[in-house]
Amino acid sequence: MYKEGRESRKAVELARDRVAKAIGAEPNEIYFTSSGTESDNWVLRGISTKKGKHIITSSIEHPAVLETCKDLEKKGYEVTYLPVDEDGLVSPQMVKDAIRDDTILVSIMFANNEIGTIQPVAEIGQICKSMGVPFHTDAVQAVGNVPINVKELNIDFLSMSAHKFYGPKGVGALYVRKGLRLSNFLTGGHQERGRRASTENVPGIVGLGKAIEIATSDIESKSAYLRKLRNRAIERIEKEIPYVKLNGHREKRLPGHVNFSFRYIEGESILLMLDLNGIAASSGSACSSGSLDPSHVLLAIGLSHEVAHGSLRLTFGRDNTMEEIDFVVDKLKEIVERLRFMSPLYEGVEKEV
Amino acid sequence: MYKEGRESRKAVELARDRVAKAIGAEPNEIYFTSSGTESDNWVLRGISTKKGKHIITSSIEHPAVLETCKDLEKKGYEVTYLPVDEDGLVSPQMVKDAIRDDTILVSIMFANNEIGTIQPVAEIGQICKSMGVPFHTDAVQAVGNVPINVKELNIDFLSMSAHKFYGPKGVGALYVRKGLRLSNFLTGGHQERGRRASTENVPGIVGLGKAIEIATSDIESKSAYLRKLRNRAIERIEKEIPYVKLNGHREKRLPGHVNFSFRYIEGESILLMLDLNGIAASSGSACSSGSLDPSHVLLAIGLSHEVAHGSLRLTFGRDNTMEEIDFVVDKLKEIVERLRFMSPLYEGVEKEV
Amino acid sequence: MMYSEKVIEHFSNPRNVGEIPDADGVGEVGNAKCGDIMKMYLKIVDDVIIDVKFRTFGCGAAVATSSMATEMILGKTVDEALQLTNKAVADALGGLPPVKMHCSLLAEEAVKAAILDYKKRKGLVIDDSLAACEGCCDACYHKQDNEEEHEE
Amino acid sequence: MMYSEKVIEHFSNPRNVGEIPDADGVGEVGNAKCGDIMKMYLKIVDDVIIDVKFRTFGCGAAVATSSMATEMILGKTVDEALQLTNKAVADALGGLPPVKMHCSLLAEEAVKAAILDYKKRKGLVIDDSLAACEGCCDACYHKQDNEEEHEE
Ligand SMILES: Cc1ncc(COP(=O)(O)O)c(C=O)c1O
Ligand SMILES: Cc1ncc(COP(=O)(O)O)c(C=O)c1O
Ligand code: FES
Ligand code: FES
Repeated sequence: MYKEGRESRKAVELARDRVAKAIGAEPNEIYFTSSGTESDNWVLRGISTKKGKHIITSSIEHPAVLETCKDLEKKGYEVTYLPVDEDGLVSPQMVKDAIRDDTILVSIMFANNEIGTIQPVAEIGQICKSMGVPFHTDAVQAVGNVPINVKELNIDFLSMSAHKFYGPKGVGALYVRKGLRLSNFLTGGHQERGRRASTENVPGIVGLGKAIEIATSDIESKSAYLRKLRNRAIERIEKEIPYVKLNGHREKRLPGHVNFSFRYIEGESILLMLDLNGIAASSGSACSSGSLDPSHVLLAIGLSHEVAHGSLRLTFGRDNTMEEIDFVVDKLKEIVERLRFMSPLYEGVEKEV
Repeated sequence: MYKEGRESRKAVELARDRVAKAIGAEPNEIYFTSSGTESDNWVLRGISTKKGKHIITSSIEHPAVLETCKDLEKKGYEVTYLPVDEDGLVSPQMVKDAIRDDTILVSIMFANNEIGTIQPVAEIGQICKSMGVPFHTDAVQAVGNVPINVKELNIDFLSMSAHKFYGPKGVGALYVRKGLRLSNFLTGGHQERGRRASTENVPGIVGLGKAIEIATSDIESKSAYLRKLRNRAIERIEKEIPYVKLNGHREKRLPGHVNFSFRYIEGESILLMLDLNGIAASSGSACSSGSLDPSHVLLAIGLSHEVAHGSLRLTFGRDNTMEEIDFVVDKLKEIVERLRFMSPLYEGVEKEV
Repeated sequence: MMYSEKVIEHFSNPRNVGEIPDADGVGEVGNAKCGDIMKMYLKIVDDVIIDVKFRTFGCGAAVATSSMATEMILGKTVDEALQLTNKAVADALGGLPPVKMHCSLLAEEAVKAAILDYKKRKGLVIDDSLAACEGCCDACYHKQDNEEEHEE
Repeated sequence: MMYSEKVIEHFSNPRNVGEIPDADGVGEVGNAKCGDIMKMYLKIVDDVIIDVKFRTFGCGAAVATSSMATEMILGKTVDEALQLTNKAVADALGGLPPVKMHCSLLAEEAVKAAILDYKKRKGLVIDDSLAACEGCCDACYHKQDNEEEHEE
């Protein structure tokens, strides 16, 4: 056990070093968790409550943050849900205005999972720092896609999830700036320097460490490549398919991420047709499988229910080629046409044209 | 995504069926978690609080239960920690006497991780049922080692952890009897039928399912074999090494589990020496690595600090042979002698002899 | 989401898509807000459904149940068609995931709405049970078979 | 627990184990309740430590630091031996895990206690700094370098 334990420990600490390096933190500021959701829960539920019980977040957070805030409201917390503009951007000024004496946390996601919009994290971090309020960012979608330096960006807590940067499922991490105190979320044994109980998921942690190293090592060139694919997809879809709307900010968005609304048709049908053509995409909220409600994010950026239902998210990875993008767009064109022919909503439009 | 998702879902549901079958439950009573610790936290923190805030547990629970109870006490809960006798047994009568009108949960572990004692779960289950109090058992050590049927034993919640039955680390499960309500612990997306958020750890869950199937399929013959190894180890150690004490109940104990106190010497030294001889064992609380305090379990069964420090746990698995047991005992004899020669506490004893 | 082969097959090759310009009965149920609309056209001669077409805005299950429902009522009398239950449609498709059962309800409602329209036009007696789903019924809130809380 | 090779080596083959029946100074520190006791025997001629033996009840680090401490003071004068710090012992062992630093403190204390005993026997002047650890000091509570809560 000792020898084996020693090797496991070394492997875990190497992974910790890699995570720290990837986001500009110190190894002792990194804690391993079982998921992005746990990291988010830990911060929101663990933040010390001496100053009060007011939390600021946005209306487009992932359910891991949003549902936890709803739960905290039932437990006597007060939560301000900041609106976003039609591109999905949170306004730093609004964050500033929302901060009160009893505000204990600002939690604004780094990049949105559905519409891809990247928030003005640096500005928000600066505001929080100058006003003495801890700043948490759910960076589950951002890590490995966007360069991140927690010190430069004044981030106090940062959540990540391995499977979003090609690591294994069921393992995540939380960055906690040195000196900041969170009460424990999973209580029990003394793992993770007494901060998180449970036998360590050693293979998961090792996988996370290796994955983050790979994902962040060539991030600039990878991003540039993904942006090229993305822009091509956007350009062709907007030119070749009528009645579409790009969701999320046109430039301030994840490099390999596209989200479109296709009027008159429904997202799941598009998805299923793409799937039958061997193309993986997602509609609605991909992380919260099981829920079929129209996405709160799409509604928050001002889409009607009807249009929100007809939305589709495509994400590209480093292994995708330009030819594949073209193939997807070609198929998409056919599918949209076919589904529109089937749609009673399109009947009128069809005739007008 | 759809096709892949479909296959993942099937694999997860197969694992759920296997877990259910292994403990005599229905598949829709099984929820996957990230660890035994999470399962324990979920029950203790999630139990509905309409009746009151009183919880009954024992003084020898794993920290995942004990520390969580301590935390709940800070939050206004009242917890009764039942003592155990010198064999580590909880008295069902004491459980009965401790139940009050505002008792919302009885949480007594199935088998203890340190001393191996198996609790009178059936009696406690019967009492809880007749008095209308939900009964949770931390069965992390028991699953795969002892036959368990949750219906026959009147268990309402049961925690397990895959790595304890040769499954992967970082995945666990919780059985929740149909009709019983727990509030969510990890909030966010709608995974696990809306009860536990986080992208499912599909490989972990698949591993857990396969492991529990294997571990419970031949449980009777496996147990009989492990008991043979265990009894041999106990017999030889008691006969050949002076000043030893078997900890935990002699018969009501995990089949492959031995715990001895060796007077005048310290546990970690024994452990390290065994390790240098290629033998894995553990001293103190194995699950809560990082803690060096003398085990609360050994103190609870009445050992002095000094004796508790000199304790060693050996666990055998289905792959161990009788020859290996003999090898371990032979080495142990040498090691104990050597460390006693080094010990200032033994000086007097040595001379007396 | 686990769709049966049959659902996938009807979704990929839906039968009877389109409209009947001179239909004898047209029914539309659901609404776009809910993410499901079904429109059903019937051609009826001597109380027998001799042609049927549909258009659906909705998920894979909505398309498949529309398609299956049209197949199941084609050639039937109006009264036979009224016997069509959502369960029968779902069964014919080899079952539907629990969260998708409301889509089969929509298909049943669409058939009823089209027949209601036909009966109205003909001045026939209208049974109470024919009051079709007009707006957004509870099914839209996707209640699952457990106590899961609803995400706003 | 990550022990250095040097710690393992001293633990496996501890130097100077045993007792000196006619010792000139004997020191014992720690207590069994804490899980660590160190007993140190010194043979001193002309203020020079010419023999040293120890017995230790304790963890691997306790054994290794005892062993290393005896090596480091053998042949030294009493005053030189008093300069021995726990840090020097730990460094000589290639470092110790943070939770084990208190064990090296125990070794420093044991040396001091034995020298105190020697000085007392000889009627020499006793420095304040020589008041050795007698019972259970804070170090026993295994405070780690973070705010970790203590498990009762
Ligand atoms: C009895 C008992 N309960 C709970 C746990 C915690 O399980 P995990 O380490 O999977 O969180 C353990 C240790 O593994 C245990 O032995
Ligand atoms: C932005 C965001 N936050 C949190 C999560 C939750 O992560 P996990 O599924 O690892 O719990 C996700 C989805 O994976 C996400 O996209
Ligand atoms: S309108 Fe959606 S199911 Fe009735
Ligand atoms: S007696 Fe334990 S360190 Fe002082």
